[in-house]
Amino acid sequence: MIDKFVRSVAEALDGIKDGSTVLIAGFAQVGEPRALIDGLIEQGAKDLVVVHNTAGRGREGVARLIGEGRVRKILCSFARSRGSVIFEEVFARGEIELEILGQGTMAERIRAGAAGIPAFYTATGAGTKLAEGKEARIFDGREYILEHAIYGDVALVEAWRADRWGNLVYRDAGRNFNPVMAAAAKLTIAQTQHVAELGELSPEEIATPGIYVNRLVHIDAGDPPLKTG
Amino acid sequence: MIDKFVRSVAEALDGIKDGSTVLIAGFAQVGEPRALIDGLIEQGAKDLVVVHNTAGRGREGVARLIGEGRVRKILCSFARSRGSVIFEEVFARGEIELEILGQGTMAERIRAGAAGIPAFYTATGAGTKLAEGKEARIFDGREYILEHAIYGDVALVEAWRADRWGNLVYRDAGRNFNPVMAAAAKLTIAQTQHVAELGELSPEEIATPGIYVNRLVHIDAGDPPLKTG
Amino acid sequence: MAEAVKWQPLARDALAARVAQDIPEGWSVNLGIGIPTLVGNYVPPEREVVFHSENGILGMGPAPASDKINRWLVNASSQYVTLVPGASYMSHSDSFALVRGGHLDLCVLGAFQVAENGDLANWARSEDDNAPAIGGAMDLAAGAKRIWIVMEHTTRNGEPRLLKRCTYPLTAAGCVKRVYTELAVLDVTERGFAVIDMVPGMTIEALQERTEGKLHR
Amino acid sequence: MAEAVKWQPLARDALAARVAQDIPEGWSVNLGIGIPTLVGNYVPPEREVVFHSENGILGMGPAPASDKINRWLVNASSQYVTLVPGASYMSHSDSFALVRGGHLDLCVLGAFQVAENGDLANWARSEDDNAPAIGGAMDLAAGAKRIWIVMEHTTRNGEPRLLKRCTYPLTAAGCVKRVYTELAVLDVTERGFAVIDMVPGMTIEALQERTEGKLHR
Repeated sequence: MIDKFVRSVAEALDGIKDGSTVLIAGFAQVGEPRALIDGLIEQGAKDLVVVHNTAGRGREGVARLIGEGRVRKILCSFARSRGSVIFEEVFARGEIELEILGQGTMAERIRAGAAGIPAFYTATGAGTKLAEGKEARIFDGREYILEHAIYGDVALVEAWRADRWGNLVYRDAGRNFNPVMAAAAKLTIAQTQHVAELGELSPEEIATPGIYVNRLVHIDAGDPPLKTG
Repeated sequence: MIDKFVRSVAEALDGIKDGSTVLIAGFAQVGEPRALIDGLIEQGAKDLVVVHNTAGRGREGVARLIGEGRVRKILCSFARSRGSVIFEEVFARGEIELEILGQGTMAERIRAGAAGIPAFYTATGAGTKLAEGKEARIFDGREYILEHAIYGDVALVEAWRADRWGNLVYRDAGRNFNPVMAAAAKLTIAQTQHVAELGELSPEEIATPGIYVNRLVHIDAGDPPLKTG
Repeated sequence: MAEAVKWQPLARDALAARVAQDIPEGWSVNLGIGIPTLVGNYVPPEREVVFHSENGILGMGPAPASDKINRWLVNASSQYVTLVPGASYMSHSDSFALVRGGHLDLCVLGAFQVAENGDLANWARSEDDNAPAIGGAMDLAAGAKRIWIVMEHTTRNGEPRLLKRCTYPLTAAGCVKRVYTELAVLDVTERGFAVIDMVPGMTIEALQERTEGKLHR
Repeated sequence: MAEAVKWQPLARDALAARVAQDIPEGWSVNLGIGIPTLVGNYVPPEREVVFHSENGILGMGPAPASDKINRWLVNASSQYVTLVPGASYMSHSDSFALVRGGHLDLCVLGAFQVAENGDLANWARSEDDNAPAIGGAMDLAAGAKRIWIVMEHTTRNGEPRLLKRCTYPLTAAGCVKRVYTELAVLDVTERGFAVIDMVPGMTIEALQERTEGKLHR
């Protein structure tokens, strides 16, 4: 019987190595796998390359991982932004490498990693500072730049419901980076708010098929924190 | 009020020009927009470039469109195959151009057209006859070939349910090429088996958001024909 | 400036309403952070416009009442929103495929600078900004069918922001179709900025004084 | 061949069962047209293997009873199938992203020829075939983690099909990991074909006579 559920966050994160590329889903704290991020802080892997929409906000989650000196490099679309205090300190000290990229280019590079596409051309960023050092090419009179796939060693995602095969359903805007990141890593670990029986999730609504998920842990994390202002 | 429903197949197909690239969805007759294909035969546009999984089977649908000499070029993954009698006749007479391509490369090239990617690299076909004339490039020690986007002037798709915004839901394996083709054409025309009220389709299950659909026609086509043997 | 001020600049909300006035029924529209977000409030509900948010929402509605907040439903500016009937969710990759594939009829963005050739600068105020926030701006600017900009006509010091060439790093080259400021509405044309509307009392001459790019009728 | 035939070649179904025996629980597997399709019938139901079909099904079950056919549910070979609990649908583009991204543990395909370097030829019997049927074979061959081939050991005329180099056009280079024939199971290794199983009574020598590529233990 296929059963990808493990009993603890520690078990879910077991074996993540130093130097891993870790894709961390979530957008504005919605659909963000916070228990797994906290678990990764506990787990101890260092020298990580983290791919996440922001360089962390506040003092928890990705910000804390960075603050503890565990992230060698971050790829994100928002580096300096509201509440990115820890990143800014660490970056000012020269202790973290930054690759800034457009959010869509980030999503598409991850999708490319998931889909066997080592590189693709995009108009996003063409003719800008972010095109520096990238191959440019004209198609049909318009300039595009070559972007390369992002491959995760590990992906951390949060589902609303999951069955033992690892089929995942998300809630509302909690979908965001979760499906694409889940598909792009060698080891995909999902925390899920609810557990479904096999066959309970509709074949039409499954957003991440179990083939992309390696380990599951049931975390009834509740609603994302309330935003104030 | 946005209402993309038109009253007839003729109205749905109005204005399709000679020389158009037409993406036609469906796989093994499931999710195939047969009323729209028949309507296109009536409508009269010629010199068409057709993108469809096969070069037509039997004497109806895409086969008939080819048989009536309306297709200048076909892109497909199955050319000579069971029942492709009409294509084979027309091809033997040198009256149709053929671009054969792997089914996944076909799907990905259409997706690229939908997603603003003019070209991408893929391992499919590398080192084979289908790589002839294509740029090859090594990434990480493996050879890939450059494939270009397919852009549709028109896409013909079949939905199971649709609302007036053009949100589409498919049935079972009737999904196949429908979502990707719907997203890749300037004019996307959908026939739908059922009409849903706006708001009736779940935001989680909509497979093609209405933004990709231009015209809708309600055709209660019933089940696909029964396959025998 | 010796002239007496005879006009009243548009306030933030009036400016948002001015933009909303030009959005026709049926368009799919993405609204950027800041004044662009307010535009949605001024599209009359009977005019069906489909609002997209980069984080995977198509068919976004207005902010909820404070006791009706769904914490799972935020827009790309991290604000709570609602859905309208006909809405759907998609993943980030599908959402940006939609953006980058040219499927949005319109994206309304803020800007630091716009040039008369349509160049847009809205993400960094210096070439040396090495840790900026880009978000989806470059994708939207390169991908949407039309980019309309809502911005202040000049800096707080009165320096022009509608320029011959941008001095800040570009978000995308040649993407801007129209600019709405508190003083005027301008189209970006092959000849440069074409004035298509001004606040009452404004003159081309007074507007030109506040604009580096050459203005045309 | 002077020797007396002391072995019995496997029949189609026995060959399919032999392949099924080697598929462990938990693998995601795509089965090609022909004998590969039969493999699914011989995986015991208590061993959970997830079958994929290129036309957008993950979690495919066996053929339905003739009075339970769902005409909307066909596999990539245009045969009616069923779903098992845990199944999901996806579009063709998502389905082939799964294939091409290396997510299938195994794909079992038929072949005209396999070479000792792992090259596969299974779509055209001539360089001059200018209107062939490729389907998803090239994507599967290039994309799956493992390619296992089920094929007849020789042509009907007794010509070898396990070759030093393929003479037919390639489907993909160097992709084959293992070959199942009615006579033997062979792994493709750096040294060539390694025999890992033979039908009772078969000898390496007799097998080599029917094989162009060099056999190893």
